[in-house]
Amino acid sequence: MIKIVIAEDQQLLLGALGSLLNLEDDMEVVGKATNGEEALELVRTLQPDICLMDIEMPGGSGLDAAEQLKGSDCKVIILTTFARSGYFQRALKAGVQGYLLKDRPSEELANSIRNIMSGRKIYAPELMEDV
Amino acid sequence: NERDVLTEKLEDANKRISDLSKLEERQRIARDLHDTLGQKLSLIGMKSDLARKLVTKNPEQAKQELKDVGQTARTALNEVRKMVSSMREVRLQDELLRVEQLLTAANITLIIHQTATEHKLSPLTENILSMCLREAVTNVVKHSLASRCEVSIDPRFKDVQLVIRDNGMFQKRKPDEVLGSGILGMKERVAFVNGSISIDTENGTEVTIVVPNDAKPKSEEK
Amino acid sequence: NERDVLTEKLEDANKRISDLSKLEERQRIARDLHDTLGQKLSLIGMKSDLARKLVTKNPEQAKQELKDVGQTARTALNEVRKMVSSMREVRLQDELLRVEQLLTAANITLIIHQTATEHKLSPLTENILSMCLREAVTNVVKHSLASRCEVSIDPRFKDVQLVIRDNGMFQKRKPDEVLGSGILGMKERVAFVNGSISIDTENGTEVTIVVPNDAKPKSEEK
Ligand SMILES: Nc1ncnc2c1ncn2[C@@H]1O[C@H](COP(=O)(O)OP(=O)(O)OP(=O)(O)O)[C@@H](O)[C@H]1O
Ligand SMILES: Nc1ncnc2c1ncn2[C@@H]1O[C@H](COP(=O)(O)OP(=O)(O)OP(=O)(O)O)[C@@H](O)[C@H]1O
Ligand SMILES: [K+]
Ligand SMILES: [Mg+2]
Ligand SMILES: [Mg+2]
Ligand SMILES: [Mg+2]
Repeated sequence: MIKIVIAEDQQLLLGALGSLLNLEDDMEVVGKATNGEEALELVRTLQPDICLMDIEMPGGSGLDAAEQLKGSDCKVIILTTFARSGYFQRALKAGVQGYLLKDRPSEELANSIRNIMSGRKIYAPELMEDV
Repeated sequence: NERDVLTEKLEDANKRISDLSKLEERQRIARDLHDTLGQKLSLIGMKSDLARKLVTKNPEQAKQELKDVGQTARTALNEVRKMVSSMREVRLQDELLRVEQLLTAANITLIIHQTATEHKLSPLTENILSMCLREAVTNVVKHSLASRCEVSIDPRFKDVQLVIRDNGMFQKRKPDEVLGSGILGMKERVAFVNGSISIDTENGTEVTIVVPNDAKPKSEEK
Repeated sequence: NERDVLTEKLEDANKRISDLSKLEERQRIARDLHDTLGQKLSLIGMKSDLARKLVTKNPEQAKQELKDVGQTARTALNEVRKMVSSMREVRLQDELLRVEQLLTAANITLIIHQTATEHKLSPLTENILSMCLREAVTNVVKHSLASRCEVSIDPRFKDVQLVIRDNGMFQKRKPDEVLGSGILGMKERVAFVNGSISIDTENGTEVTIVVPNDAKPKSEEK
């Protein structure tokens, strides 16, 4: 079972994403946070395999949290909608394993999570143009 | 010769100003779009996936998710509408009201001839006509000593004609007087969209402007 | 006097060009937005309503409608993404205009050497070069005390060379001074696409950057 923590400030999106991943047989969403600080707390206490992280959240951005998690056992995947100046570079520096689009079909997201679990890194080309 | 060089330099400078201004505006709008629409469209994508998976497993829950999808789409559509309408600017009819107030205050009778029409003017056309209307009427108030001003707006098949006529006296400038910028500004704007402007100063002043209906800046022509 | 009047007129004209260009750009974007997004969002609203009604009556059909909804949302978002990224692409030529303004304001003469070329630079290349250009010129303005700055852009077969040279004096830092982030930032960005950067501080400062023409991040793993 892949244990997942999600951080996303938009409640509706957080709920939908959680339900979608829970529907996958090999995944379990063990915790949901609405900002980076909360996410760090949940990762510490729940020891998930994966933390899915939005970037812009009031009260601790996903990139800040990812930097804190650099080198930990929990793999970090950033989920975002648009490329924004400097974000991709920061994400790379923080050593995240995935930098993905929020709006890909859920099957694709689930597959990316499985691939990342097996050690790969996946970055969405749409998000890399901005430096 | 020197004059040509200067003219060319000026044109270059104008093109630069125009390009930079467009860039600035695009970036401002990009930021807006980013913030409002991105999240909603992602949400719609996710919720419709979720609803699809729930159709058999939990039909009631699926219906609930679908309500959210519909609601989100409608909110997003409203935002797009607001954004679009805030991008459209000065309306000719609003400007007509404004010049009416101006003329009333100056005790000049306004007569409006307007052909009823289904032709919708492009926003840029409306903007340019509004600006010209305001300038021409300001001139009537400032210089003509007229008692009456006629404005006629005639949208035809491919272009719109705007005429501003007064029953006063055109004031010739003395050779040493500096030029005003009003008429020049009208000329520039009208030329910007490949329109034409003529001024008849025989009996009072009559300004006739013709602008394409779907005005496009010249530079877009390829 | 007459010169002042002319200067003021020129400023007026510039402002008008800028306003009209912005307006025109806004209106173009508004039309795009309306056409592409408006329609798709209405479709999503309708299809999600339909799917909700089909959940019990015809679950298979409901699933199909939901596929369409998801697909439509993603297409719309891609369109927004394209629109946004075409809006925020930092073009090297635009950045050149900006640094020109910067140097003019600082009373430093700018000399541009540019090889005409058909090579189209990738957006990433343009972005990185623009950022470096801006930082290097900012340093010239802030630290060099130069009277002249030369920028040369030379797109070659496989890479582009950008040189920023000034005729001032490189300012060595005292050992206890904190390091600036500008040069570091340039190095990082250039390294990111496997380019090279060197700084010669012999006579004034000369920054030479070489970046591959079709820059790709080296860390791309798939
Ligand atoms: N309706 C009019 N009746 C009489 N004279 C006019 C009329 N319109 C323009 N003129 C004459 O033409 C001149 C040029 O007009 P223009 O609008 O270019 O400049 P202005 O009105 O003097 O200054 P500005 O518009 O820059 O405030 C005016 O100064 C005036 O002498
Ligand atoms: N063109 C130049 N002429 C003279 N000195 C320069 C020039 N470019 C850089 N320097 C020197 O190198 C130092 C480091 O530059 P750098 O851009 O990294 O930092 P900064 O400009 O001081 O700060 P920041 O980049 O964060 O704005 C500068 O502080 C300055 O002393
Ligand atoms: K599960
Ligand atoms: Mg967010
Ligand atoms: Mg005037
Ligand atoms: Mg600097």
